[in-house]
Formats: sequence, C-alpha cells, structure tokens
Amino acid sequence: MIHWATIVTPLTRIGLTVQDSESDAAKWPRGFGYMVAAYAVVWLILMAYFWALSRRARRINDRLDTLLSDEKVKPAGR
Amino acid sequence: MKALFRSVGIPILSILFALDIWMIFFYAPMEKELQASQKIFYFHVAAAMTAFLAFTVAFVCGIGWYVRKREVWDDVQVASVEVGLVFSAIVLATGPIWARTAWNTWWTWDPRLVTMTILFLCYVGYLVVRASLSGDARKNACAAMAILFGINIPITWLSIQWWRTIHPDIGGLPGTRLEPKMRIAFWFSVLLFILLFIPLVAIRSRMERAAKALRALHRERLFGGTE
Amino acid sequence: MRDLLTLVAKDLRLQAKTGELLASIFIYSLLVVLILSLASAPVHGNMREGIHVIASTLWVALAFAGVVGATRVIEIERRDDCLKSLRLAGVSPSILYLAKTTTNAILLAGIQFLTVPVTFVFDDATTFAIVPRLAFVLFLGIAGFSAVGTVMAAISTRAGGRESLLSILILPLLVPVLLGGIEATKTLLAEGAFLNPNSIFWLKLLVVYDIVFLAVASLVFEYLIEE
Amino acid sequence: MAPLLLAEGVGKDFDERPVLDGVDLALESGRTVAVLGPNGSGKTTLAHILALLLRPTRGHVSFEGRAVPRDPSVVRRRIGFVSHQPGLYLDFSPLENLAFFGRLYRVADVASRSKELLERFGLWRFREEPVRIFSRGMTQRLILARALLHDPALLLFDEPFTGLDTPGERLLLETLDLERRAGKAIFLITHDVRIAHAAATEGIVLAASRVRRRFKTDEIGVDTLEAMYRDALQEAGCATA
Repeated sequence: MIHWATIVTPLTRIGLTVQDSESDAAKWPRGFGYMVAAYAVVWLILMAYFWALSRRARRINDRLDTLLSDEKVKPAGR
Repeated sequence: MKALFRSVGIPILSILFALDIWMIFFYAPMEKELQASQKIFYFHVAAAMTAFLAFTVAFVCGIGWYVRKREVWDDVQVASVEVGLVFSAIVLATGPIWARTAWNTWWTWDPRLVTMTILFLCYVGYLVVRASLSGDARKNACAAMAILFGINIPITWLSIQWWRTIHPDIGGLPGTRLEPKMRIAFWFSVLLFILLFIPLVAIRSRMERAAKALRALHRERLFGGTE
Repeated sequence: MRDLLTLVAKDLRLQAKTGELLASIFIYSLLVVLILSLASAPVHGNMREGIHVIASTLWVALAFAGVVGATRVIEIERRDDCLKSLRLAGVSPSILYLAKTTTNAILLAGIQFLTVPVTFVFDDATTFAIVPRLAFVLFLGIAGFSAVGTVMAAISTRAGGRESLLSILILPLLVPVLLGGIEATKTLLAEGAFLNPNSIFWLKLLVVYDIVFLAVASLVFEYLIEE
Repeated sequence: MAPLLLAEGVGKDFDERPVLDGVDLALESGRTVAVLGPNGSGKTTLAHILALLLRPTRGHVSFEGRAVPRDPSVVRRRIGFVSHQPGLYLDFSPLENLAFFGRLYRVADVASRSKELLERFGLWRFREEPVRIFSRGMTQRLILARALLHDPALLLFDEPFTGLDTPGERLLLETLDLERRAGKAIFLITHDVRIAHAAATEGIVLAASRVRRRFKTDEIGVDTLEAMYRDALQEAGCATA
C-alpha cells in the first residue's frame, strides 16, 4: 500500500507542471535513453508490419500470376 | 491505391512523423516530475487510442456482416483487427519501457495493463481461429468474435476508473488537462496515427480481397470448371 | 420455452446415461485443486494467505472445468449431425443457445458442489457460514463461464480445435469474471459478508457482464450453427 | 393448385463461387422427384436449401405458395429429412430418440406413434438398446422412422441408400412408394440411375451446379435414362461416374 502511494502521488500531477528550461538543462533529462529506445521499438514494430504486409502482397501476386499463366498453357482446362 | 500510397503516402507520412518527433522532443516542454520519460505518452496513448478505434471498427464490421452479408465487411474487419494488433503491440511494448523509468519495474499487475494485454490476446485468438476456418463459417465465426471481443473494449477503456490503479488517469478524454504545447503535440500524434491507420486498413483489406479471389480461382482450377 | 426444457432434460439425461463427462471433469478439477493447494502449501498457516489460496483455487478450478465442459456440451450436437436434426425440428437458435448454456451451468454447478467442500478441507477453511453467499458468487461466475463458453465452443469446435483453441478464446475474455470473482470471494472469506463497496462493485460487474454476454451471444449464436 | 414447395432460379455461392445456379424445381404432393448427379454437383446444397436449412444466395423458395419467412422454424417442422448421417443421439435407445424428437415436433401421441414406426421398420425388438450398437442398416431404418415421426408433408432423402443391404434397400423403396401414395411430396437424391428410375415419378440431372436434363420416368426406360445421364455429365465437363 505504501509502495503504491509513493508511485501514485507524483503521477496525479502529470502534465500540470512544466520544468523550467534553465534549471538543469546541462545534464540529460531523466529517462532520456529509455525514451529513445521506446521510439526505436515503435519504429521497428511498424517497419516489421510493413515488411510483412508487402511480403504477403508479393506472395499473393506471385501465386495469382502462376495460376493465370497456367490458364494460357491449357486454355479453359476442362 | 497501393501505388499511390507508396509514391505519395509514404513520403508524406515520413515527413509528418519526423515533424511529430520534433514536436514531441523539442516543441513540447519537459514535464517536471517525469522529465523525458513523459515523452512516451505522445505515442503510447495515441497508439492505444488507435488500437481502440481499430477494434471498434472491427466490432462495427461484425454487426455489418450479419446485417448485410457483403464481403467488404469481412475484409475490413480482419484488416482492422490486424492493424489494431500492431498498434496494441506498440502500446504493450512502450508501456513497460516507460514503467521501468517511472515505476522502476517493467511490469506490474495493474488492471489497465492486464486488460490491455487481455484485449491483445483476444484478437490474437481471433486470428488463430480465422486461420483454421474457411468459407461462410469463417466469416460468421469471425463476426461473432469481433462483436463479443468488442464488449471488452469499454471494459479496458474504463478500467482505470473502475479499479484502483496506478496507471495515470488523464481524466476522461486524454489530453484535456495538458499544458497547451503538450496538448498540440499530443493531438498531432493522435491524428498522425489515425492517418497511418486508414491506409493500412485499406491496403490490408484489399489484400484480403485478393487472397479470397486467389483461393476461389485456385479451387476452380482444382475441381475443373465451376466444380 | 417448452423446447428449452426438452433440450435441457435431454442433455441431462444423456449425461446421466454416459456419466463420463461429469466424472472426467470432476476428477480434472479435483486434480487442479490438489495441485494448486500443494503448490501453495508452504504459505499455509497464515490466515491472509490461506484466503488467497482458497479463492484462487476455486476460481481456477472453475475456469478449467468451464473450458472442458463447454467443449463437450457443444460436441454432443456436432457429433453425428444432431445439430441438423434439431434445426429441422424447428428449434430456434437462441433457444438452443440458452439450453446449452443452462446444461453447461448445471454441470458446472454440480462440479463446484463437489469441489468446494474438497477445497475447504484441503485448505482449512475456518467458517462454513459463508456458504450461501459463496454459492451466489460462484453462481455468477458459472453463468459467465457458461454464457461465454457455449458460444466460443461453437466457434472452436467448428474450427476443428478442442480445449486448447477454446481456452485461448474464452480465458482472456473471462479475465474480468475471474478477477471479479476472486476479489469478491476473498472479501467474503475475510469478512464473511459483502460489506465493503469494493466487493459490491465486483458483484455488480459480474451481473452486468453475465447479462450482456448472454444477450449478445444468444443473438449471434444463430450464425455460428448455420452450415 | 400451387406445388407444396417451389424453387425458382435458386442458386448458392460458397466463397463467392457458385455451387448451385438457376435451379427451378417444384415438389408436389403424390410425386417423387429424383435428383441424379455426381459428387460435388450441388445436390446436397440443393437439399439443404429445400429443407430451409440454407438460405439461397439467388432466387427464392416458397412453401405452399407463400414465401419462406425469415424464421423458417415453423415451416421446417412440416419437412422430414433423411441423410446418411445419423442425426440421432447414439447413447439413447430408439424409444428415447423418438420421444425426444416427438416432443420437439409436438407429436400428440409419441408413444403409440413410435411403436407403430418401430414395428414397421422391424426395430421394436431393439427399442431399449442404445443406437450406438446398431448396424448401419438398422441405424438407417431408425433415421427413416425419425423422419416420418411427425408425419411431414414433404420428405427429403439425401443419398438414403448408402450402406443399406438388399432387404434394407427393398424396405426403403417400399416406404418411398407407400409415402408417395399417402400424398407426400418426395425429393430423392441419388447417383444410382436404377434406383432413381424405380423410385421416382420424374427427375432432374444436376451436374456442375446446374440442371442439365429433366425427365419423366414413365416416358423413358432405364437404359435411355442411363444414356441421358452420361450425356449430361459429358456435356457439363464432368468425368463420367
């Protein structure tokens, strides 16, 4: 419970207060590295999906081409 | 459609995303308590909202299929489930990274986290079942799942209000209590994600249509003639 | 309504005849109880932990039994094309759904009737005065599991999968029921009544959940049994 | 008088591919319509549409001159369906099965009706045994009894001869004849030209999802029908059965 309270209290104030730009601009803000990692992960997930999509589209096209070229070989193959 | 997206859409989206990243990191001011770790919020929440939107679209498509049995309902449905899963994956991946910096742990058994994971797993189940069915049975079953799982969307959405939770509650509609510059950056991110969501669903549903045509053609070949 | 009774009576009679289903699920949930109690044996002696163990054991046993039971109850009709006979006999899909859900609930209730005392003995429950209230909470859980289990089993048996496929469909969907049930059971065991607002909230959630799923599923079921 | 069941331009698609197309068919009281066709010609789909279990993608079906309602359960109760799958509870005895279905069909006096049917099909001796131990032929006879239980106006048979021995076949042919004389409309699916000729008053040849021929059995002999069937299959591009 105490553990819980220590975490929650600062969170209730998120977005309400803005850091003074001057105070400690010199050092990296806290959690900066994690954020870069997070955005890299987002980028990776999106790229992976794009890649999967285009691969699947290519496969469908290939199979469609194969089927259609079959038809030319033996017309109206009944 | 696809060519158009590739030639015009991708460059535009890339530029917009670059602009968004700039806004997030440089335009929006630094939050006092959380500092840089608050920066996740822009993508994390935007992705979550888009995922909810996607699953809601799937829900509507499920009803649409039962009301009017047009193929397009099924195509758009699977497309939005899949794209919704991608966005949920973003939510679930960025969440722990932020939690590590803010809560000092990768994962807590917080209701919001759990319900979001559940939602994700439900729709994974959807895709698994979809893969093992075919024909009308598949469309009927998928529509049923989209509707039933859809009931869980509001539960997940409201979970921060229902349960005692340590997940930040941004007070009803996200972004209403933000500092103005933060708010602009946030809504820009949301808009951008939805802008990405729409062509993705369009492309994926056209692909589904092509795959169906392919299967029909294939079976026709197999049986010779119409049957 | 008359059909509903006929169908439920038929199912129960069929179960009484073979007996295999009830027995196998009972043994199964007994084993679940045994293993869970064994796994948490070291923390026994501590009252708080004991409550924890009993509550979760009861609900996990219910979850497993629910998955197995739902599959079997639907399979009775899928096997040998009995479903078609029922549809020819003019049984309406929602009546069929309600009948199957009722059978499922009766079976689960029967199993809980046997499992709960065993759990109490294994895990040293101290009071038996709470039994009626416990039965009420469990009933809500059973209703949820039957309502969701029946409709999802109709999908998963169609997809050729059995319990494994069904569990990935219904367990995520039922996490709210499980969470709510466990929380309510815990307060009940600790305080002997539903006094605090927290457990009242959970009971409300369970009731709403059950009603919503029962209603939506009985509408959707029609499309899942169509050829 | 309008036919009992009328199908006009009926077609069905699976996966946007037609398995049945443009079928016109009238089922009238006292007539038996046979459907001849190879595997995969759409016969069973047609039977399911006529049994109102499937909604056609195209065309429409009317029962006693009225369009089939959205909830066809009441109309379905006037139909008896016999297929080669049991559709029975194998752990129940014949009596229990008939009692259950009798209640669903709202048969007034189930007990005496069951006795009558079980005696007619020579199953009375086995009335208390579970269906599971029955032979194929016995099961088929019980299926027949179940289909007749509620005295339906229309009887649909989907390959009912599968797995029947010669006496069973004779019994089935007799039943078909008897029921037709009793004024039922009968629809019979088979791929056996001989049986179609013996049992039906008229028929169609279904191949590659369309009706290819229509015939009346009192106008042509078995051999002519056989030749017609073969021609139709060739024409439709199917391998001869």
